Order: sequence, then C-alpha cells, then structure tokens
Amino acid sequence: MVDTKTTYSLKETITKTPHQEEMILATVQGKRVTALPEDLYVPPNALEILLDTFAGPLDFLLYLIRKQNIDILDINVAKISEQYTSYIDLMDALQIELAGDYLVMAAYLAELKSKMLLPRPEEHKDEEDPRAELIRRLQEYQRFKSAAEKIDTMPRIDRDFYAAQAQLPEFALETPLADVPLGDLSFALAEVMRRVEQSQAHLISFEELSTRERMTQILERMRNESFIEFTTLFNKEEGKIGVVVTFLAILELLKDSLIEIVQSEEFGPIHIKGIEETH
Amino acid sequence: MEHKLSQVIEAVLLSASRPIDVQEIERVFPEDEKPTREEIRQALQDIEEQCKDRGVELKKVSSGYRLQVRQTLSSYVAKLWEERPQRFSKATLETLALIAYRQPITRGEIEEIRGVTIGTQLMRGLMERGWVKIVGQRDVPGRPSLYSTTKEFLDYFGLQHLRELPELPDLPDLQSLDMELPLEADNSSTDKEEMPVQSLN
Amino acid sequence: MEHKLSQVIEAVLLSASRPIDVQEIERVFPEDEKPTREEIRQALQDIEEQCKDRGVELKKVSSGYRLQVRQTLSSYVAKLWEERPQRFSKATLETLALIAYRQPITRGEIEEIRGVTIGTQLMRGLMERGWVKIVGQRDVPGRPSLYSTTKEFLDYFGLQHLRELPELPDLPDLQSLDMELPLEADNSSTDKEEMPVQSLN
Repeated sequence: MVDTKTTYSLKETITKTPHQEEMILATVQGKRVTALPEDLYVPPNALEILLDTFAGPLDFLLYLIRKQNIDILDINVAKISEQYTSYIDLMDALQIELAGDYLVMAAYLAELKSKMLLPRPEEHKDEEDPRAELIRRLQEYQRFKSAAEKIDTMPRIDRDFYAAQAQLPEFALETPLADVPLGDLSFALAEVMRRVEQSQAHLISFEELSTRERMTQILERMRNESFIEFTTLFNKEEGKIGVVVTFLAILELLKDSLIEIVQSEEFGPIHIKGIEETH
Repeated sequence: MEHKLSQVIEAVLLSASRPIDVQEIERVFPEDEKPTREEIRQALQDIEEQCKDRGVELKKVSSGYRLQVRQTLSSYVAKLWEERPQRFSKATLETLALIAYRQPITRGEIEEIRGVTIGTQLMRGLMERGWVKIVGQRDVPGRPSLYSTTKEFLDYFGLQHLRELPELPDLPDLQSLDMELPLEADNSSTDKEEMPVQSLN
Repeated sequence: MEHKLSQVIEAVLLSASRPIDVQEIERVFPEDEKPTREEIRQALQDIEEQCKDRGVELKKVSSGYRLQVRQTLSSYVAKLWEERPQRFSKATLETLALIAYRQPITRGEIEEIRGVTIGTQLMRGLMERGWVKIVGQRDVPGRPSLYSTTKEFLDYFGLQHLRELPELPDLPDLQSLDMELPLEADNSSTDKEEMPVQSLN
C-alpha cells in the first residue's frame, strides 16, 4: 500500500499550477497520464537524487528487486520491467535528464518482457529462460558493486593513515630535472580553464597577475614580520602603477581575510598584520 | 661511513614522497660505501624495531618501504590535516574494482558489466591519479586499450600485492544478496515504493 | 591516554608539511586528555633526545617545530632526486599553472577548479623542485595552506615578473586542440563520470 501522507504532499507539489484540476503529467504509450502511478510515487527531487545515487541502471534494478523483497533468481521480469519503465516515464515527465544507459535498459527489459509473454513453442522448451541473461548480469554486477564498497572502506592514505615526511635538508641537484617549456605551462592552464564551464575569468590579464604577485610578496614578508607599517609596503620607484598594484593587492588580501589592517590611535600609523589564530 | 646505515635510510625514507625500494636505497650510496642488500634489509629491520616506541611505523607496500604514521594515531593527525579526505564516486569505485579484479580489461568490458557508459573523465582521473595504466591493446577490431592497476594503487591502500585485496564476492546466492540500500536502511514492513528522501544527505 | 605524548607529537610533526607550534599540538588532543604546555615542551625535548641517533633532528623555527632530515645527510637525499629526473605529469603542470596564475591559492581551490583531487605527493613534488611554496594559511577551518610560486619558478622560465607569463588563449581556439589530445578522443562522456571532488561543505 501507498503511504498516503507522501502521496498527499506529492500531489501538492505537482498540482501547484492554479486552475488546473488535472494536470497532464505525461503521455505514455499514447495514454495521457494524469496521476502518477500510485505504487511508485516519489517526490520529484528524489528522482533527481536517484540518478546521482545509483551508479547505473543495474544498480537501480537491484534496488527495485530488493524493494520487492524477492530473490534475484525469482525475479518477475514483467513486474520489474513495468516498474522500471514507470520510473523512466516519470523522470521523462518531470523533465529530468536521463542518461542513455537507463533508456537502453528500459528497451532491454521491454524486450525481455515480451519474450516472457510469448508462448514458447514446444521444440524450444529446452531453451534457456529468457531471464537468465538478466539474472547473470545482475549477479555479476552485484559482485563488483560489493567489491567497490569494500574498496571504499579499505584504509587509505591521507584518510586512515598518513605518510611520514620530514623537512628536506638543503641540497643542490647536480642533474637538472626534466625540462618544462613555458608553453606547456600556459597550455596546461588553458586546458584547465577549458574544463571549467561558465568560467568568465578564463582570460587572466597582466594587471591581475601583477596584483597576485604583489599579494604573494606581502604574504611572504608577513611570514617574517608579523606587523608591517602600511607605508613601507609601497615603493616609490615603482611609480603610480606600482602604488595602485600594491593597494589592490592589499585590498585583495583583506577581502580574503588574509590580513588585518589596524590603527592603534586616531591619525596614528596604519599597520597590516596577519590574521591571528584564535585559541 | 660517518653515519649509521639506519640513519641514512631513515633520512631517505622521510625525504621521499613515495615508497622507496631496496635498489633505490642502494643507489643513494657512493660506490665506495655501498652496503650490501643484506645490510640494507638488516637496517630496515632495525628501523622497524626502533619504531616500536615511536609515532611512526615502517610499512612495506607494493613499490617499496614507507614510514607512515601509526594508524592508531590517525585521529590526532586528522585534526591537523588541512585537506579534506578524498572521496570517490560509486562510478569511480566500481570501475576501479573491475580493473583491479579483472585486469587487464577494456573499457568496453567494464561498461558491459556496469551497464553504464564510462566517461573519458573517469578513466583520465584514474590514470592521472596513477592508479590505472594502459598495458596494451586487445587484438580485436578497434584495438581497445587494456587497463590494469598500478603499484601506486596498491601503495595508496597500503598493500603489497593484489591478492591482499578483499576477496571478490562469489556470485551472490539468493538469500544472502547483500544489497545495501543506497537511500536508507529500510526496516519498515510496508511495501511502500516511494523513494525516501529524508535520509539523504 | 594509550599513547605516549612524544609518539603523538612525532606523528603530528611528521605528517604536517609545515612547522607546528605548541598551541597546534595542544589542539590535536581531545578536551579530556589535553596535556599541559609544560608536558608538551618536555615531550619535545624527549623527541630531540631520541633523535640523536636518527636521521632526522628536531628544529625550532619561527613558526614552530619541525623534524628535519639532518643536513649532514643531504648528499644521500640529493642522490634520490638525481636518480629520477621526473617528468612532470599533466596533473602537475595544470596544478602549477593554477598556482602561477591564481596565487595565493589553496589546494582545495585548485581541486575545485580542476575537478579532480590532488595528491599530497604532487604538491610536495612541486615544492621540492622549489617552484612552489607555502606563503600562509587561509583563516578558515582547517587553516589550509596558501600556495604561491617562487622566484626560482620565474628564473626557470626566464621571467622577471608573473605578468610576463603568457596571456591565456581564448576559449574558442582551444576547442580545436581537443583533437591533439589522445585522451580527449571521446567527448561524449558525461561530466558525472569524472572522479568528483565531492563537496563536503
């Protein structure tokens, strides 16, 4: 039976559209669906989560089978296929983008179902049960699913144990390390940026780099002097541009909460200092 | 030699960012003071012994020896650790499991068992981590690449050999199907089919 | 406490990639087993003592304590690096590029942009090469280190200032580069399949 509470709240979500007694949810096999199938009523966002939760259609099928509390070898293909298809239709209705793999499985199940429905001619009685392949696949998948879960719990470095490393002594390398052409470096970044979708900041200007460089310089200086008089950060020789760059760098650091600006008395000298740890 | 062998080896182990094997230890010594392999092994044993009272222990993993923080002390270290522990998606773990247990294996074969198309990103991620490598091509049309796991993969999990991986479960029999519910531990007796969302985090 | 104080401290020092001060050591202990500062200092002295015979020594620097490979052993350690002229992987280059163009930046931020987790070894490799250094900690939980490039990095590439780095090409041009990348052959992949840095916040 269906949990009525869930159904109710679900209906609410779906039929929010005013003046619409019956909303057409989907057209499935020529029939207009106005109510969600009762036995699989699911809050819409659960379906989106579903796609993230399951590693694929086999994973999802295993879940459905388990829900029915039946043996994998005793799987009722017609039922499981219907249920699976209903989910798929539902997701389609809710315009949840579905990976092709799920659709492929739906087609496969439908085929299987039709095979099961057809009476098998006498001479083919010895043939394998059409379900056998599906069961085999589910079983095989189940093995590796379990293996993956076990691997996930295995102790691993940086989570369950840590490698010990000491500070290196100073040494000069006699043989230089492999060469890296500068072009490779910018190519590498360009490659990263290409992968970052919707990144408006893919073009990094020279000004920005100057500012970033100055931020690094200030941070470095603060490693040695925790308290720096504001004016000493500026260098007259650098001219107006230098002052602007330094000022921008200070603002950036301030924004990132990497420094604080303090003034002990009115009109007194301004100092910048590193953010103190709060103990 | 002005330093004890075990001192040098400890220094080498603690300065490398990867496990170091006996040959590599051998190579850090100049010709005229090279210890024998036997001496190196003895020194490694000494280090292991010395560590009994210390915060680190000597571990042999697939590509060599590594000094690592005693696992019982992990909880302290974790507090200081600035990085988030890495988590891997189900897709990544399943793919990794298939490569680990069925190597060498093609992408197509993995896809067949998982029932899912595998993205380039996933394979690239695994290879970039150094856990998986291409070891050849299967001699069939298209010559698909064959993937295997690497020593680094074993190192990461602190293992020496593939056979130390948990045993691959047998084909599940009916009753004992251990289907961990991804969404919730469903203990309710009702047959309700809705997907519980509340317990998702 | 089941472990000796000096064991815990040694573990902490050898797992951090930076100097650790007394307050930080204090913080790794849960409330009910916090040692006093005096006890911590005593344990540090014990460690210093124990190190006499070892390959590392305890050093006090401005921002705290660290265990450091004995300077007298540097020739051996150097050999370890000479032996293996390491070629930089794509992952390393991309990380380096992000640090160069986006400094100061945390590892978490790099991972977010790259969409792939970064191993500790990779960062350490860049630091060992002298191209990247830690310039501070971001004032957020975990106090993640901020990485920047060094003078040596600029020297290596024959640059005087970061702004001399090549301006990044525009995105459209890059699409055509896909063809040259063997791993990019398949663009049909879904992003879902990448080894994701799962957002834990």
